[in-house]
Amino acid sequence: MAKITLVEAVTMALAHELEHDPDVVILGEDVGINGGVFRATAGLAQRFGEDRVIDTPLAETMIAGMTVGMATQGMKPVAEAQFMGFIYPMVDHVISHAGRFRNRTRGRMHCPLVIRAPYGGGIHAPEHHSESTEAMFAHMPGVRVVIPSSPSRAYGLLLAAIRNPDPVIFLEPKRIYRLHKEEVEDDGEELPLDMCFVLREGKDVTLVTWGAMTKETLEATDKLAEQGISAEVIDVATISPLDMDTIYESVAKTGRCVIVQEAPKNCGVGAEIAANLADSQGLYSLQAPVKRVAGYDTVMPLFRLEKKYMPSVDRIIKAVNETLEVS
Amino acid sequence: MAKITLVEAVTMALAHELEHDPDVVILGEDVGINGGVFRATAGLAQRFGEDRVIDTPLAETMIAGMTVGMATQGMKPVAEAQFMGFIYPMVDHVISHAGRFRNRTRGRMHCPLVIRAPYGGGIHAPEHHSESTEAMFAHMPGVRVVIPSSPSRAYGLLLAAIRNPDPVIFLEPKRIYRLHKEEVEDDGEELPLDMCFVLREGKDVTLVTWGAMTKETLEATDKLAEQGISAEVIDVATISPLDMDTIYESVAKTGRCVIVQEAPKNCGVGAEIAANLADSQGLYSLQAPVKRVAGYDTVMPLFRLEKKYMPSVDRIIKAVNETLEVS
Amino acid sequence: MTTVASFSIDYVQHLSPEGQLVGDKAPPIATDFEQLKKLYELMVLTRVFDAKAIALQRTGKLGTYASSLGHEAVHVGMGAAMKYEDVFAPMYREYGTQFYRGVKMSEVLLYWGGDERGSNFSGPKHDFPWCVPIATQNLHAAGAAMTFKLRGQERAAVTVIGDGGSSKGDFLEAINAAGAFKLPLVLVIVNNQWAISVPRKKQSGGQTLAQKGIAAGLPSIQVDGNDLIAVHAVMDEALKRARSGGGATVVEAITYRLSDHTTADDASRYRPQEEVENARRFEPISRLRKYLMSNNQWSAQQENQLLKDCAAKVDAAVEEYLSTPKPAVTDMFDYMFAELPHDLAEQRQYALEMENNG
Amino acid sequence: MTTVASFSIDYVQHLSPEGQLVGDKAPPIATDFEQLKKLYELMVLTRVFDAKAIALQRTGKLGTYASSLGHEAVHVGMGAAMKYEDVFAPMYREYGTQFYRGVKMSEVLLYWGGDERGSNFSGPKHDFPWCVPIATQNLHAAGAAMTFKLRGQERAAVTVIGDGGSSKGDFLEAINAAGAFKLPLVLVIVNNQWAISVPRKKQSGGQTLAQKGIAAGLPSIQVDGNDLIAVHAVMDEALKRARSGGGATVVEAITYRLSDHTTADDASRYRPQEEVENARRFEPISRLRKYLMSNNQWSAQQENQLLKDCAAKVDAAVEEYLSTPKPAVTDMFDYMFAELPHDLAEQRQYALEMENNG
Ligand SMILES: Cc1ncc(C[n+]2csc(CCOP(=O)(O)OP(=O)(O)O)c2C)c(N)n1
Ligand SMILES: Cc1ncc(C[n+]2csc(CCOP(=O)(O)OP(=O)(O)O)c2C)c(N)n1
Ligand SMILES: [Mg+2]
Ligand SMILES: [Mg+2]
Repeated sequence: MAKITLVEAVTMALAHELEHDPDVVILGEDVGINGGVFRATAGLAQRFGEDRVIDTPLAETMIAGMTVGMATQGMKPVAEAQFMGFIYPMVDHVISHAGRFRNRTRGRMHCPLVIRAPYGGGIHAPEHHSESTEAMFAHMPGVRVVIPSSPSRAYGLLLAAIRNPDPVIFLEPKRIYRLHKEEVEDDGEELPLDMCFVLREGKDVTLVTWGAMTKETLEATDKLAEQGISAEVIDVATISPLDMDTIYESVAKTGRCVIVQEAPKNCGVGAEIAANLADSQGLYSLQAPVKRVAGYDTVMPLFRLEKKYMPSVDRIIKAVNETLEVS
Repeated sequence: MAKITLVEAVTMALAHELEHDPDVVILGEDVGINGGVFRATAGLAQRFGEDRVIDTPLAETMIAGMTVGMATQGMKPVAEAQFMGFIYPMVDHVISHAGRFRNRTRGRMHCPLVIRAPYGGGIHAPEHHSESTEAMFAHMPGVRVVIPSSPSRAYGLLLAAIRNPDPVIFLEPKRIYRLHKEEVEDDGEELPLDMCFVLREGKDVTLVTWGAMTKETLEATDKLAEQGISAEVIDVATISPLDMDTIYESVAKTGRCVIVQEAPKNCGVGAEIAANLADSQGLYSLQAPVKRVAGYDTVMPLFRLEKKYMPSVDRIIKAVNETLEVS
Repeated sequence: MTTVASFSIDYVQHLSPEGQLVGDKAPPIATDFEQLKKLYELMVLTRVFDAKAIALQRTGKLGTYASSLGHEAVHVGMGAAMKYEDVFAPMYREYGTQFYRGVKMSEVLLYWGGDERGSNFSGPKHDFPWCVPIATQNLHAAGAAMTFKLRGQERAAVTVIGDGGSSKGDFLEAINAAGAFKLPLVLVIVNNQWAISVPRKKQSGGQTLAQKGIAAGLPSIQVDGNDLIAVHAVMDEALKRARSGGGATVVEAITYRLSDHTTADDASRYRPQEEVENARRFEPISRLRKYLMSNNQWSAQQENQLLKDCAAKVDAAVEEYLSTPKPAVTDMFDYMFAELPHDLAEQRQYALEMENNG
Repeated sequence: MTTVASFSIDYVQHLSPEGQLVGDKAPPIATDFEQLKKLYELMVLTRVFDAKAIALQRTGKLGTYASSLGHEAVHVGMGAAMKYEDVFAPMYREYGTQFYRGVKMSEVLLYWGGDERGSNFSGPKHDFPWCVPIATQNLHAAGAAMTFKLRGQERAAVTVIGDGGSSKGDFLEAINAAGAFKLPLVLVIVNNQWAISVPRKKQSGGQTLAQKGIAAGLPSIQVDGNDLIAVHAVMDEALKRARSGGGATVVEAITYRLSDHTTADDASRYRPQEEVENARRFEPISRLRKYLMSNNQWSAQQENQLLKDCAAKVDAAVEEYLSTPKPAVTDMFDYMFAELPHDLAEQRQYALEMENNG
């Protein structure tokens, strides 16, 4: 069993489903012979043919709309938005249709589709190539939002996303596409779409995060451990619907919570988590304010400043220390 | 001074700016001779000419993109999305451009534009005519989101929105377009874009809301008063940037907070408010969990069920009672 | 300077406004009187239904309703040219097509009566429901057509757009996709001259709307949309081409919206009554009736009987609509996902409690 | 069946790939050798700059960079036909146009070097900066053109789109707006045959991309995009028409992307080297040089001197770029709004603290 990267795990999951389900097709810009600008679909057109892995005209609304149309007719299309910054022309079809067909027709039609997009910053890319707007999609009824943060989770969650009979926005943290390798077996085993993953157990503070920020969060955890602070790390992974139970349980134990998100703070997913903690099931556990370490409410800067924008290990540790100062 | 409705106040503000600023133009579908499907631009094309009040082809992306283009060239365009449900094709231009031109060009260009849209449910309208997705826009850096809830606030806030040198999404709660009349003087006085309005003073609980839900919230307040419960009511009005100070101050006094929003709960604006209350400036004031009374995380149903969907006076009172049970 | 490509747009009419066959090559349907009478009856039923729906709205028994008055030929003609296994992706007023395909009148009423069950209709299960966000349906149809193509099925998708909607990117991208992928798709622009209050000339600087298809290299044609025979003929040809691998067609059907945009609209605000009166002279039903009568295929007596039958059918449909039991509050939740997520399950429980105690 | 509208697409070329004037009606610029030499020099400078930028990227001194190799005639030709007061709304590789309009090479480098200050450039303050979300710039240009029209100014907007981008709704809606509002706008499709890895034929089923303009009733024309004289002539005519109230034009300039898409791309994965080699035979710079030389307007010696001058200018620009002081962390906040809102003020303060202690 070879060790593979997160992006290779994506490719492996896509290949697995193309192999086992004739209704699965991939479509998007440059997904064919070129194998995607991040190589996520590398080799798939060659292996499965250009009728299964389809290069489309450059038109994201069209991709989204056709994907919805195909899904309602029984296909399981997996569309790619080349970068999350180019997903916005798809928003209308996601919120107005993908999330509504089942409800609107009282179950007559439904939308088993996936829209994949590399997301997040930190790779020195041009403007619009560093977006993290998962909250926008989490706010949409009828739509699941999933973000893997390791090769094995990418594989298992993407399988589940493709097989799920409802629409899934699958966001791939491109900054860690090739960060780590992991042994992942191509066994077709999916992971649940409604469960957080506890990456580290701890007792002093709960760190909640997802996507590429798991990297800084885990690094911060290591540093905190050196200071004798034991942090529990939760990878939310399934952003919507949100598994608050795992978070409640952890905070019941630690009494403290720091949420780490790359997206701008205002109305981000971190707000939903903190808001739940402020309600009945969380509040009585809290021994300290809930801190959010987030991107600033500014435009993600071009890359000379992007590091300054993104939550750093230092910023995480600072927030943890603030919650620990409270006794 | 005549008493006017909220929608008439919108018209009055538009007319005022058309009259006083030659750079102001209105554009959208049916805004011309027809005066808008809600009559918000009634009489303006007739009075100011079809070069100032422009009927466009039916293409929301085009409206948004041209509005951005006009704004960068020195105009002050006020675009209308006919309903908020049709604003999604505008999302790309709002997030990718309107909110970025000033920053992207280091101040060389900027976007003094307004996009108005009637929003919210409860008027027995067809599908997609009842959206409340203000959170989506509140999450966008560089963009202001403003929601009036009375004729005078509609007048003063819209004036401020049009004059503001940065982009403003101005959402009009159509359910209360004609609910109340108020004396509003056409004096050109604007209201601040970064301040909540305290609609009622109270001491037992803080009710935070905006838009049409001010109606149910105030009704609930009256009923609570009959039970001897004194609720403070805050109309957020400027959703982004959010004036938390007024809310902190109120909760410091009452110790309890219930947030009432029509939008789906998950990742709504209410989450941001509650999340702030869970952080340092709010947590120590809280004597009870922060409750959110919100739309369900479902598609807004067609109108036979829409009343069941929307936060009701009963639901608000129930939540208030829950926070009061905690001692 | 060399000319590298040339194009033209043709206009098809077979039946003059006076109900006379014009031109030289009448299509087979022009003499298939049994079929023509069937379609005529459906056009009339559609119109009777339409009047009733407006009346229901006026008396508070229906929500906002979009009338199909004046569009009966293009709607029924499209339906008649389609096969059951084809897919229809409408906008919101193509009742004539839908009735032909098996959607019940009571279902149309349920939909405009604010009940999702109307869209779980008796027409083909693969047909799309009404679509409110303008032009989005065109891309869904392109996706359906793509599905047929990938599966090697001999099926086509038909989708409709208005003169207004033909300005929108979704429609324009659908045309482009149809050409680029050679999709089995027919895109019908129902040009009824108005998009709510915005007249056709403000939508486009082109002489025709059909020429939008030229952009994508598609056969593109204009047809008299008040002429059932012409609509059927043009659709039949386009559909046969689509099903047999010949790719997509853009059809512009010229008609006129004789009603307000919807019951929420008041067209007298923005268009002169004379224009409407003039347009009425070209309307599709009397035209076809004249043709049938002049061929001794229809009589005043048959007409009377038909109107009575239609009224009875419509009344029965209204009765069925009005007696439909109320939807349950839990319906809001139960069709959101195949499996109800835990957070929604909680909200569902809460809604039930509020319902029972509230 | 009657024909109601006819259209055709013409192709303009004045300079053959061998550098010979072809056709009968050469435009004035064909004999304005002073201007031609100036434009030739700018084309060469652009190419020298381009090679240097790629080298900077390869050595880690620049971020991802989009090459303009092979596009010099269409870019410089557009620039030369424009007036200062016209507005330019580019995509991301039209350096030739921008240099003509006063943007500095160091500013281009700053932009691709990840610094917003590059977009606060020395070109016309009303020109749009680089635009990444494909085709959105076309609507901004339409808005600019609308502004000129409403203000009664004799100005035009020029905007660029690729063969790939010409499939996108924004572009198609911009064309439609241009026709519907009769905007002073020139929409230039730079068809370089590839959209990253997707070839032209997958984008559209149309024989030409120019015919997209027919959809909107616009004059639409194809031009040899490697022929500076033809590009200039076609743009000049379109711009004059636009400025004088004659409305918009769609121009398809046929060229070839001789480079990878950007420095992040490896075109050898998806296109045969022979195709590139073949396209090189049609490239614009040697063509114009041959023309100038055969008219005794240019010599090998001048060429040597020019290359030296260009290298020096580019080196100076690189020097200026590399010595630009770092941006401040507060820059992130200070240009978000005219007035910094309180929440951002707090975040700015925090960022400063992190900067100083971190
Ligand atoms: C995207 C979108 N924008 C706006 C609307 C509101 N609206 C409903 S119908 C309509 C006019 C449509 O005109 P046309 O396309 O000509 O079709 P018709 O109603 O005339 O059949 C408008 C603007 C909508 N439903 N969707
Ligand atoms: C809306 C959007 N989608 C995708 C991309 C990613 N992307 C950047 S350039 C490009 C191809 C553009 O091709 P074309 O329009 O032919 O222009 P060219 O680069 O060939 O000049 C793509 C897909 C983008 N920038 N914007
Ligand atoms: Mg119409
Ligand atoms: Mg290209």
